Amino acid sequence: MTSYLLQQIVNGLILGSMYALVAIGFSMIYGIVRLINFAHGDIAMIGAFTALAVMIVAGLPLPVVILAVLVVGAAMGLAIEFVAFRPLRGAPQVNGFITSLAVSILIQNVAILLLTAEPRGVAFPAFLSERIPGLPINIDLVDILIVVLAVALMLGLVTIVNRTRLGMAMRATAENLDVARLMGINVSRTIMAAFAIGSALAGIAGLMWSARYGQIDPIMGFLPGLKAFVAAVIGGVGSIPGAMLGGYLLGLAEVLFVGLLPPEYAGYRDAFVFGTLILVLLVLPNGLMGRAAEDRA
Amino acid sequence: MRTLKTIAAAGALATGLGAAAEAQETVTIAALYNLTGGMSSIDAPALNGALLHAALINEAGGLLDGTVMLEVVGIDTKTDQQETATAAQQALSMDNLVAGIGYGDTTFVLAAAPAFQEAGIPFVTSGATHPMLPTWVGDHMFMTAFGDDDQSYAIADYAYDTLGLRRVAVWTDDSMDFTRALSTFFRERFVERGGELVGDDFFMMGDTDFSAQIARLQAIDPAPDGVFVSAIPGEAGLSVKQIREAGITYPIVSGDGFDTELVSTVPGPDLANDVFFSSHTYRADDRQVVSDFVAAYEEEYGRPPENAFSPLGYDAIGLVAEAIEAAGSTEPSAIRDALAGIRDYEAVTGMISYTRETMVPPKPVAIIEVQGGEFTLLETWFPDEVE
Amino acid sequence: MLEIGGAQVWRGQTHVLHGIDLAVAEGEIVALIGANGAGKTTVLMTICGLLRPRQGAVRYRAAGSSEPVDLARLTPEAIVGQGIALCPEGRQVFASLSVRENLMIGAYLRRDRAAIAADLDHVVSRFPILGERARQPAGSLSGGEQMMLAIGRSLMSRPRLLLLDEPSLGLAPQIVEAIFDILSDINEAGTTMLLVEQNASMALELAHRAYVMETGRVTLSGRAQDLADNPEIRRAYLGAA
Amino acid sequence: MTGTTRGWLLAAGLTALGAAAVWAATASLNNYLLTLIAFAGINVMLAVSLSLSNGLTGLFSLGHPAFMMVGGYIAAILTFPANRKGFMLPDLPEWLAAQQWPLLPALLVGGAVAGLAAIMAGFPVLRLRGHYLAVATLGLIFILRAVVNNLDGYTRGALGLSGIPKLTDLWWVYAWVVITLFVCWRIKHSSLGRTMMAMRENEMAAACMGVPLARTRLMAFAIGAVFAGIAGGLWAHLVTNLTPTSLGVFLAFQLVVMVVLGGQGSLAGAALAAIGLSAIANLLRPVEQSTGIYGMTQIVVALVLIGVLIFRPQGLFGSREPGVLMRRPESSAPSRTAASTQTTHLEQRGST
Repeated sequence: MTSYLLQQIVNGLILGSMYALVAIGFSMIYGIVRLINFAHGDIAMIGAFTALAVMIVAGLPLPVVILAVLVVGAAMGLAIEFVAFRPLRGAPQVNGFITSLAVSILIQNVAILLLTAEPRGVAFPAFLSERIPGLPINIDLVDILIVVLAVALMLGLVTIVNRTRLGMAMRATAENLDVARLMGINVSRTIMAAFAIGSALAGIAGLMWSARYGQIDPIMGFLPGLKAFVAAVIGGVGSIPGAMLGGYLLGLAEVLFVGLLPPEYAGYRDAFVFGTLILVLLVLPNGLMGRAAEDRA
Repeated sequence: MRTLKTIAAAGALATGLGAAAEAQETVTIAALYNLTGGMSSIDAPALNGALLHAALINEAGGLLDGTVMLEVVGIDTKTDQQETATAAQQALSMDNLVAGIGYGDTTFVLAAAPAFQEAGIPFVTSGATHPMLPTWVGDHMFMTAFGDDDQSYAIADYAYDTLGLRRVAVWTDDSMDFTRALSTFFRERFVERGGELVGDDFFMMGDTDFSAQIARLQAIDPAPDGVFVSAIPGEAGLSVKQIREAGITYPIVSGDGFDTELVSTVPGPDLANDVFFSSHTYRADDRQVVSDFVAAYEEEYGRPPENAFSPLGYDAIGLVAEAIEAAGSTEPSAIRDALAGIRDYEAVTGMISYTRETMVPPKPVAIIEVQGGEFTLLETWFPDEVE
Repeated sequence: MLEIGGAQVWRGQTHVLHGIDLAVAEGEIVALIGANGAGKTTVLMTICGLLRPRQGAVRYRAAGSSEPVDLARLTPEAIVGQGIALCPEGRQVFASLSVRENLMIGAYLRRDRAAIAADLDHVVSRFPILGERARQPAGSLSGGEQMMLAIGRSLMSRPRLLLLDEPSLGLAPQIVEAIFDILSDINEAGTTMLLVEQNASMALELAHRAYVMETGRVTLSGRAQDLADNPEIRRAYLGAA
Repeated sequence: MTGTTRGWLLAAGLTALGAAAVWAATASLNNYLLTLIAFAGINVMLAVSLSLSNGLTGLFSLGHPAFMMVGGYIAAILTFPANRKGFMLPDLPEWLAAQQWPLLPALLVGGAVAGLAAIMAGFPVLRLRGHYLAVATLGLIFILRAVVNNLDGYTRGALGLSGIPKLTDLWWVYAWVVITLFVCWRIKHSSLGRTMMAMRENEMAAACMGVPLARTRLMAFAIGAVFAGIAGGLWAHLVTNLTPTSLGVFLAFQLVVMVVLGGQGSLAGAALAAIGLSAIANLLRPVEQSTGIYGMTQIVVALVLIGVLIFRPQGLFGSREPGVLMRRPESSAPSRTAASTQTTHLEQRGST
């Protein structure tokens, strides 16, 4: 039973790593422009297809794949910001929400047109699915890589945010955009940086998704995107550490609900997940690590 | 896709030119499918199959000695039932409509077919498999595929008799009617044969992570002989990959939801082993109609049929065409009667006859094995003779 | 050095400034006094580029250049680059950033590391408490300390023109005294100031010249001392009987 | 006094005009167009009722489909032929299984139960704000879906209720659209409506003026839910099939789009946006079918949406109603002020 529980926890952490990476982008972008970018999950999809193209079609090695996914993800984020969100600055918040939905629908349907809706198998190098020997539970190399890469990226992000000039500008902008401008901070560039970094992380999450599950399709980003949004909200939308925490908690909750509930109740999983979410929010109306809500949508 | 358009245009042109010589008409078949949204990976291949068949028929000179050309109008219902209801009415407002086809899922058929029934136009579902469909909708409802009971019985029999499985765990996609029905019929038959069910587990469509179910599967003591996974293509490859990665080696059995390349490509050839599923008799089948279909499909779309729904879409058009020929008329009521009278129509997915009272065609069921990523036809199962 | 001519400014749908004329010369402290809602803060926001006049010009002569620039055409961040810093009303320090980071962000546009370090030392020597609390989040400081931080932060950009919005607001009288002393020192060290204040007596004591605003218009201007002696001003703003 | 009379006359005139249009439509149009119009009408009901909470009160709810599901299932179970209920829905209690109601009472009960559900859910959930409320109401959809999916004996689970009698026609839809518009219009221009708008502009100020915040919020939420429930009932009896996934997240998004596109708090705007969106989508349908480029409709609608929001960020009508519909210049004044304050309030901390 302990190894069963341990296995569930490990599985939850792996799933949580991917949610966390996507959730961070939600929170970063929200923190600065007060925009929930629903197209964020679709960038994970684009990351996954980029991996497919670079690795399978072009046959390049894994580090190049990771780099390509980071670059393409960041570029997509910048493109979306430029085309859809920059013209909206100063408009009511809910407009940004709707625009991001429109962008999401746009990306998904263009992807279906170009790639067909049919899921594809993605064959990553076989050594990635090697089981780590000598453990009481089942962990593959790819699982370790996912968690390590996710944690490394998160540490990198925390360093950027806390230790660099850009990070300082981002935090200042998130806290008070007008005063940040009075300090000479180029807010547009800061916003672009948030989109680029957040989207690059989402792209990597998509890469991880395809490496772990081996199957991708044009609408694969929607549901994880929605869940990562939920994770960001649990953590306190706008808070980067909150998003990480929220991502891991949601990953764990999802796996543990399925793992610990009797199978007959498995169908109620989403109800449990969202029920818990509502309870958490009732106790902590601003999420686990969020500041008092300053805005209404 | 481009070639299809040209063929359709050529057909229309032929219609126009021939009109002077002899009475030639183009009849419309509305094809309702979810071409975007969550169900599109099931439905889009079916429309491809349907369009292909209509084009081939037109190319070969049409029906009723060249007097009738087919035009298939695909309608996207966006995995949305409001769109489905609207699309059904749009279809029924079309000129020269003789029949409707569509959908790989029962719930969408039930949102569209009643409108056809009411209007007196036959509706042939290409992929829905609920055995009660014709009973629920009425005498204008026809199925291309076998019923879920038949395919579940087939694989249950095979699992019990040939694979020798006695203790089986059942996984069910709890969010879909199709997968729930499949599991119900499997359990029923397997227990009836004397097998034992040692675990029931569930997941939801769109799930990608089966680690909890796998952990529970591994916790069953003593271990089962096999696991029945009732899933649609989206989850088929994922579940096989993860079950095998967890080191579980006993057979995985399933129904036609597993009839997709994903079962081989997602786990990869090293892990895609000992998977057995029941499906429509086309995969790994050497009948002439099958090889012709696969060749034509590859030529048209540049890839092999994505899953079993593409030959089913192809066959749905085949059924309507056969009925037009048999009726010698393009009157919807005559076509309906001819459809009901179809016996031994050699479809890509197996022989179709509407002999049962339920109007579910008693089709042969193929048992397919996947080893090393390769699909092999093991045997063909025939439903119990009724009537 | 700064000259505002005929500025008409709207905030949203509301017409706030009805043609303001105002000038600040190099080395001066100019006070802008008036009742709540007179439009004083709007003047500062217009100078900083956060609001744009619909009519009129905001001309500013940068160091060493003979041609004045029109600030109404520049972005707020570019205006900071011109050597103008605003110490906003209510202090508005970045509460989640540390005290040191708040100071450093004041020097955001500067690249001269050595000089920044020197200025940091200079600010800390002026406000020793900021040195002691360097690692604390700015939100944990008291109101007076936050005011010092806000002033220190705006000094870090080495402004030639420092705009101050209600530096005395909500602070204890002794602290206000201290802060005004420091402001006087800063001015003597060469920084020109435009000071918006409700505490008219303190402001007129510190400033060289002053403008009085009422409902979006300048109603009086002159030497600070003269205004302080003006009976009308005394009655309206200085609480004298 | 004259103003009021003129308003009533105008309303009556418009209603009669609409009825004439419906009569003309049913006499001349085919079923396809009638179905389209009926769905557009249901969407108008949904968008207008959602704008009570999302537009007027400033609550960001995504929960409308959940209440549609409640109303739809209740109404469908009530109208379902009693002779088929027994074996299709075996767990229904005897007394319920024997019922076979006409549409109107079934709709009303469905709407009432949806309203009750909203009150029950609203007590906890409405304490949340902004995106937190959005996520929580989104959760309601998933929770309800799971429940409906698993209560096979009452709902037929994932298979859904099929063969619901097709009782909804254009007249039913039209009548309910008129009722919805009338009620929401009256609410908007009543003291309750002003209270709602005051809350949206400045909650604290509203509280200081003695506005009962919690109750007003709950009212907006529950009244919206009643109409959502009725609309769900109409929907179910138009499609004749209702499954746990029929009404989902995507619909929730679409409805929010309509409210925003119409202008936050403009009932006529929400109604026109609902009609406009269905019109665009359905006009493109034949193009899509003849070119075979499926997905084009969604792409075009998405582009239009982005374009509208960029060039008309306040929506079609802002918070106002179109001038013709306002009784007098004086009476429109309060809502105009509301519109202007709203712009300032919602202005994002300015960045150009």
